[in-house]
Amino acid sequence: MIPVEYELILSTALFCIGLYGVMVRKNAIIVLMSIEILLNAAILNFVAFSSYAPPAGDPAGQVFALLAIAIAAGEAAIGLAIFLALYETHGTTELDKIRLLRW
Amino acid sequence: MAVDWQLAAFLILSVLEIGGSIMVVTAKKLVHAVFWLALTLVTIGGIYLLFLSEFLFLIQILVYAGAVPVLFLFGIMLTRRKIMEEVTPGEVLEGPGEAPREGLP
Amino acid sequence: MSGALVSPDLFTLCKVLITGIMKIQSDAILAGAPVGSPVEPLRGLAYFLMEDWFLTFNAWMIAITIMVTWAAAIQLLTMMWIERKFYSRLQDRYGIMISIWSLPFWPFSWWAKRRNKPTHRGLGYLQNVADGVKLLQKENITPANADSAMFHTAPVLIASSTVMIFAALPFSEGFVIANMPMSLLFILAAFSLAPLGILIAGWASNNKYTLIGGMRAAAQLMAYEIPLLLAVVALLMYAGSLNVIDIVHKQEALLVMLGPIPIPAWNVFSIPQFIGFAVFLVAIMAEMERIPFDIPEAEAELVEGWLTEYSGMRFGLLFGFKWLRALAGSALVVILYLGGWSGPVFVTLTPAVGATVIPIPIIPHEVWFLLKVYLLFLLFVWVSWSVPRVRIDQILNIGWKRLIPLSLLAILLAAYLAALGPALGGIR
Amino acid sequence: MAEFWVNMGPQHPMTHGLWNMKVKIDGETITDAAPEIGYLHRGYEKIMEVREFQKNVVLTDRLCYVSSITWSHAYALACEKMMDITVPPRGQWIRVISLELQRIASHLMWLAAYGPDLGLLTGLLWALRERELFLDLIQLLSGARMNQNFPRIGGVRNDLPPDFDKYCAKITKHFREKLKEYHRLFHESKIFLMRTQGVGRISLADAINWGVTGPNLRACGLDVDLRRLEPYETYEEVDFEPQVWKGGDGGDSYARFMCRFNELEESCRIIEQAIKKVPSGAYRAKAPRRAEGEGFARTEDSRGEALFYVIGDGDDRPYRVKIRSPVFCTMAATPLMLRGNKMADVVSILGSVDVCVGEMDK
Repeated sequence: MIPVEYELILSTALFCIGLYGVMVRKNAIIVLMSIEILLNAAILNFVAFSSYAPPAGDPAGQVFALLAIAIAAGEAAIGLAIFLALYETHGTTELDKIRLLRW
Repeated sequence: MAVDWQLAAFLILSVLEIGGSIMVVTAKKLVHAVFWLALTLVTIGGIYLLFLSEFLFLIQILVYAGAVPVLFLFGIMLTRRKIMEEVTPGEVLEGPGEAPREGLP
Repeated sequence: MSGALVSPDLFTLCKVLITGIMKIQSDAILAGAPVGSPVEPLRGLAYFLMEDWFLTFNAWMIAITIMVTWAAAIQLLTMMWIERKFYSRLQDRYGIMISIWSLPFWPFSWWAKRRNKPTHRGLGYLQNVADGVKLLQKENITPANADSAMFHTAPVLIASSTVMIFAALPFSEGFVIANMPMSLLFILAAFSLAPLGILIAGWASNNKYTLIGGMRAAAQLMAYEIPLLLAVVALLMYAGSLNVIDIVHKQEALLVMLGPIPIPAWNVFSIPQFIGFAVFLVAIMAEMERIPFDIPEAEAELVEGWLTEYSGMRFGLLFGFKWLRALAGSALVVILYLGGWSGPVFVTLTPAVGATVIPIPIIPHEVWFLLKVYLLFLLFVWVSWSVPRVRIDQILNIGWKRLIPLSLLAILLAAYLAALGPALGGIR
Repeated sequence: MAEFWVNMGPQHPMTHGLWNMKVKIDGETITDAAPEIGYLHRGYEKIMEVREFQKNVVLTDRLCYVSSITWSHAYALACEKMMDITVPPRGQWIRVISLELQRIASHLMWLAAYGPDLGLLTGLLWALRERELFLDLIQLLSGARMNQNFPRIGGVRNDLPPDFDKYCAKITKHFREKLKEYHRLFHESKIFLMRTQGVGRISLADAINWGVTGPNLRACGLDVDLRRLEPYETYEEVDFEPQVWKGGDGGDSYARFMCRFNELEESCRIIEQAIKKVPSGAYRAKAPRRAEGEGFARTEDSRGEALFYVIGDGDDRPYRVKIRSPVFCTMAATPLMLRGNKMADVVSILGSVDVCVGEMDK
């Protein structure tokens, strides 16, 4: 079995990269993708801990991961719909350029 | 020599994963970012496999194989503006389709 | 019932084979290099050959090679041949006729023509090989403004995901590489990866036709993938397993005796699963991009759609693997709804000798399976060559307004009957 | 999604010939269209001025290569009016037979092309199969399959071959049975109806204003058939019914398809009647070598109203020839039909108006 520390390092790294994307990138779509990475880093932890749980793993973590995956997919769809609406009104998805909350 | 295959697989997958996610947040082209995202998600699925949750792995692929194309589509719509706007050879520059439209009822 | 040719398992068979071969080699080395002889270091090699991990590794390699050759070479050619021959007949013509019999005539075609001898005669099985050889010789053109890396990645993605299907797709109980517990999910996941490649291909080619084709592929994916999965969900209520081999085993039972003819309990013979079957059939046709639903590559308006810019063998790969996906799709329908490799029950001879009944296997499982797959594929070909192509908004309408409600109905009915089935006397 | 122009042509499966249809699409919806023609322009009207009257028939044959006889006949008719000669009755009847044979062959070519436009390749093979038979008949009559050079000024080139009426009867009988097969392939396919009904609609007023003629105008519900309105040759002695869309709310691809499709059977009826009515006698009148005056003829071509205006100045070649091509006018109206439809409907609409680039570009 892989040491749990390795997995934690991996998921931390992923989370950091995702956070970097969320904070630095201006493009809304890339930000959405970064959020996907964030979520996946978190799901990874769920899965890992569920398999490390004694004696033969705890399925609760996997169930939670399943739920999170479904929510992530839904979140992506809703986010894209919002950005599509934004794009149609503002003509851009650069987050800097969208300064009005109302249109 | 006892090679820990699991660890080796884990390391390979994590390198792919971190590399892919770095490419996602640094990619210049949106569609490239989506491609790297797909790679990242599939490799994360591989890690699930290492943690003996095959079901989650398959669900990951199924869900994201459905969700990522939507992202793709969006990227396409936003980035391939160039070939949509550029004038094809032989096209009248002042706007094709003007002539037949003039006398329309 | 009849038995399978490959039994118990493709991998076990390969392992036995490779163990035998390696044993002979190793014995030969050991005999040629007795202890104390100058070539004694060779004995290490002999022991290495008989190491278990080495044998296992080789057995896997051979099993995979057999499967890929079987599916991607033999079955691909057969499917293409079936389609071309069948639609040619549908259109009142002979179709392809190059075969092994016409090969000797090729260098002497001038002679044959002068003597009024036929140069092309036969069944035409080799025509697709000839086409492949032709495509191999053609230049692989990359458009100047294409996104080169993506352009080259897309065919690999599509081809590899198609081959991946055959890792879990069984041709019989044993004729399968990996008998995973969730092979059905694996097959569906591998199926749904290809539209990603199509999108990449369409985007990377830097061409308006390919771009529209790729976007159509994505829109179509949304329309057919959901009813496809929902129909499978309805099926899982009955099957209770995600393993395709288990699903087939479930269907081998006897449903009812129609006089002397026993009717097997195929999934298609029950009401909810029949609805699911209809939905699945339409959705899998869209998955294969056959003609009523081949809008991503509608050659009338989009030239060849997302394939437009590909040339040479890259085109051949993408084009030919369509038939491989057709094979996988037909096989999936047969496995899920038509009883897989379990042949019609009434064909097995069961003469009674004294008090014991001896079942005589007539045709092996693989043959039954392929027979069903080919027949189903003929149905697909028949449909696709006798109807026009639907429009993009029409397939969205069909998918969202017809197929999804139907598949939901199938789920409801399946759940209802699965719950009440035993109470109603095992009604299906 | 930005709007952008897509070239459908000049090298494109949709264009039956060499021309370009530019469509502006918004997602999948067409917002604008611009036909671009002239790739096949050969300067017919000018070439014809330097050739003798009779030799021009060779050229007019090539105006529309799938409907040669009808075009040559329109030219011959205009020349005859200018020269003031009448064709003997036998010649007129033979002309009617050849015209209708050519019309069926042309319509079958259209039907054959319409199938693959919608993705139905079987339709191509089936329609071409029967077209062979009619080409065989035309070959029997004129000696050529494609550019027959059959109508002459003053009549036709040669008499009917022996037993021609028997062959005709046999083939039309066979063809009527095959029409039922087409009916099953096209009309009874729900997808075909989905692809054609309500697609590419053009109103009657628009169609008249833009000069749409022939089956495309009859699909809008107006009964205009020059064979009835201004009977030329012996069409008034033949009992036939111009095919008009009667369902109301016409002018879509399906109405155009139905009008053309029903004309196939109607032409069969004409051939069957004409072959019985051919009188004996001469089939060609002597045409003068030089002529002066004006000749104007309009005929019902397989694609609409073909018009020839010939002026002679006493020389042995025309002073000026004007050709009016029906497809040229229909093409100007196609943006009207295309706008608002989906991109896949371009093929459905342009297939149904039956484009022939040879006559369009002249």
